[in-house]
Amino acid sequence: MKYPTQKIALAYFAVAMALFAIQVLGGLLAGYVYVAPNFLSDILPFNIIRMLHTNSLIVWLLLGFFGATYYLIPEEAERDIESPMLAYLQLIILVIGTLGVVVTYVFDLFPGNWLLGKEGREFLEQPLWVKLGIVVAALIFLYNVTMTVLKGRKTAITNILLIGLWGIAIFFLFSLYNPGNLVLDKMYWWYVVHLWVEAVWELVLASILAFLMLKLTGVDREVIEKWVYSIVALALFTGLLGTGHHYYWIGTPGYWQWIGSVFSALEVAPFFAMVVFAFMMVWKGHRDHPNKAALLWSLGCAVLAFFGAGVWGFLHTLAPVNYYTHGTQITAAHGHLAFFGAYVSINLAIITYAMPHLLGREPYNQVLNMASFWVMSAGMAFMTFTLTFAGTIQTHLQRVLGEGYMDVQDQLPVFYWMRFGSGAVVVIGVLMFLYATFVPASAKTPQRASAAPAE
Amino acid sequence: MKTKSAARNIFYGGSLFFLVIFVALTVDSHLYALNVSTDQAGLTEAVVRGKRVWEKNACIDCHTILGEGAYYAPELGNVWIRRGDPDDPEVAREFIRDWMKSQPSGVEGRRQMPQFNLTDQEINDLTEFLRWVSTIKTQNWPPNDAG
Amino acid sequence: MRDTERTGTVMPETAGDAAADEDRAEWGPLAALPGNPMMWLLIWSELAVFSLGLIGFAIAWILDPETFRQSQATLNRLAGGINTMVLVSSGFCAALAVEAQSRKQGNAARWWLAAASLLGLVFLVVKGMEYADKAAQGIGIDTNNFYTLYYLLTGFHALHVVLGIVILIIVGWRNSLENLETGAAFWHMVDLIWILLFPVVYLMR
Amino acid sequence: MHNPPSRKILITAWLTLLALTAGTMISGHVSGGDALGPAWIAALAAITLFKARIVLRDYLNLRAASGGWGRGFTAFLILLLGILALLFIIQGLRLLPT
Repeated sequence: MKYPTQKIALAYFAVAMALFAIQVLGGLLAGYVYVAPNFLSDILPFNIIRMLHTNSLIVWLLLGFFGATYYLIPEEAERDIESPMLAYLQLIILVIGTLGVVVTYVFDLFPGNWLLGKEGREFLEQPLWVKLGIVVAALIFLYNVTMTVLKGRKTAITNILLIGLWGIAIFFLFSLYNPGNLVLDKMYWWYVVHLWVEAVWELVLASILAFLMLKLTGVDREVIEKWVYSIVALALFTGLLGTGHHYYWIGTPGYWQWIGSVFSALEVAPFFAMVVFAFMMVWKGHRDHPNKAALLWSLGCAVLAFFGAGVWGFLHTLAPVNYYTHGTQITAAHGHLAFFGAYVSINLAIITYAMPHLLGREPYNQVLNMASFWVMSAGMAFMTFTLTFAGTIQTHLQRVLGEGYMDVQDQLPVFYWMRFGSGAVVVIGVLMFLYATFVPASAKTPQRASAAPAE
Repeated sequence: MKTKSAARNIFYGGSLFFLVIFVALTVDSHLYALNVSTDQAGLTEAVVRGKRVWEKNACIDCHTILGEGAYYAPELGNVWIRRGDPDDPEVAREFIRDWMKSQPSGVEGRRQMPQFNLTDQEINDLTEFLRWVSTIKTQNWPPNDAG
Repeated sequence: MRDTERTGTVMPETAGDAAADEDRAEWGPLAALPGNPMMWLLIWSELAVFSLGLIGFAIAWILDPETFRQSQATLNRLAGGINTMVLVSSGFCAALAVEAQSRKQGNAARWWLAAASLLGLVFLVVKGMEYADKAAQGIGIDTNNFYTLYYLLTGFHALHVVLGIVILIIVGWRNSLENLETGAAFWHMVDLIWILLFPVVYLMR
Repeated sequence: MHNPPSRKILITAWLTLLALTAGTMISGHVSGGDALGPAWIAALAAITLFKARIVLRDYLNLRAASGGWGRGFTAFLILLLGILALLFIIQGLRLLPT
């Protein structure tokens, strides 16, 4: 760690990891309710569990992005963060907001209140006051990092990262628009959801991956910057109009079926480029970095994102296919592997990389960390397969043969049991990761000198 | 101009090009939603209040509506059609009212819907919302009444 | 090599060409293509989009041949042919602009770029007349599948012509040879896409 | 790079493109409404391939590009135009149940 303010990342990563634990436990609980529907149904209904599962995911991924930003911006800009105080204030606002959401939903407080009450749109469930808090936190954050970058060295990595972060904030503003017309509601809802995960988040992902490749492989910055520009260009050239694949059946014009099919079929390209990029850099790299686990997570991120976001996305993105699979467990399968592969993995990669530096230690518990990668990935891959099978059967019985929804669901428990099992494996992997990252192995003395060449 | 800054400018320009097209098409789709695909005249205050009931009870975190939402409970975009009678609109209205009042079923091994304790007014509004949603022109999705 | 031939009249941007040449090497195989490698990424994206669109068009035709045949007959095939000639002539002008720039004739290059842009405008006018004609008959993008694809493919292409004109203006202003090659590469690709589009959308049946 | 084709090559390319466009219009029966038949569809695809190659080779100067870019593009164009022509010929011959 070269700059004292990089330490801010530690607080962000810690909160993010706590929420990660809550998120997967919530997921496990939801998976259990799938097979034992009466469990907790009076106290904590499925919709609340599901909301906690998805929202804690979104929040911790964002906290991870923020932490990663605070970690890598000083090194890239060669300058300390403008205001550490503001950075911690931002974190406090976000934590209060998160607690606010949890408390409001679990105890069903302020029903119907315009400011304090539940807003109940998928993924944007936060009460209005929390949304406004997020906007304030985003403004603080953008001010803080933009000023740091403007006064410091400008690199392609900081440039793309900043565009991504500004995009996140700008598109979040659409969450404040909730018209009474459901079609319009849905159209602009995707401005947040799609343009986040299939556009601007990809910029954040690409720049963090580029930073990791720079540090871990020692390949020239010039080469990495060209790759990363190519990747983000492909991501936006395809991803912006790729939004069309959400505009097939929600009351929008028919031409979206063509636009969405064509552009989202090509959305696999940036993920493919990312795989080639990561492996090329490692292959060309001449550096033997001690943090093998961070490298594993980085490569794993590229590969799993390619399969989860790319391949599983393509499976059901063509309009004639999506006509039958839309809103089935196929979507759930894709969602799980895509989020895990792309955004969970990149966060775990940067955390694995940064933690030893933040704590002033050598990378420790490498083997356990790497084992956690394989356990988590295997669990998630198996979950994806089971949900894909469940979704295929559901599509056939319900969408083709026209059997009733619940009649079909009653035929799928075997898959939901397997999904629950794979979910348990994921949770074990997460616990292994948390232990490996936060609990020191034998108390090795910090040897900054040996880690230094890696900078 | 170095190729790197040129590369950056092409990235900006190309992305802007696609963004402009996307926004323009959104405007067209916005007008389409207002003029073609939804019953703008029928979008009464009751429908909007019903949408609010739908939201404040986080219905979408179990159900789907027009295929979006959680996948734990049935699609409701077409529930008015699935549970209704084309000749007698009251059938669907009755069904939804009775359904809301009889939850949770408590049947062991069956997915449970919570009792939301909606007022008669709220149930009415919610029903109006679901009726209105069923009139949206969705390019003939879902493929059948099962949703 | 060109550096030794440089005269004092060229734009300062060309001074960067030598540095740019070294810079290019890091692009790997992409460096072998004319213009900026990033432009080729855009070009491939476009080519992929239009290729998928055209294959989709052919498949949709097979699924509903009668509608497509009847609808295609309402297109102005002659206008499409004339527009092809306009575009290949425009591409010729753009190529001449690059050729002139490579001989340090910056002014001639600008004139050729202006000619290329002007022909691009002619293309847009003809296209606009076709659209106006369809609109007058009450035909729109929603009329049927054929027209949805017709408007999407030709409309998206026409937007590329608009973007291409903007790019030609920009590279005419910042007229290093590298920039000119980059802009011309985009313009030629717009040309190429129309060459593929015209026979498939207007003629094959 | 930076060795654009001579003016003479470009003029030849332009005139060839104009002539081939005329060929496209004739093969595509610009003034007629009937189905074309396999031969004319194949002719259209072939002429289009030639036109595209001229644009790539002379306008875009791929003849000067190393690394097989020219051949790669040609292969792509043959594939694309082949698929398109095949689909139209299959449809025209009514080889598919409709």
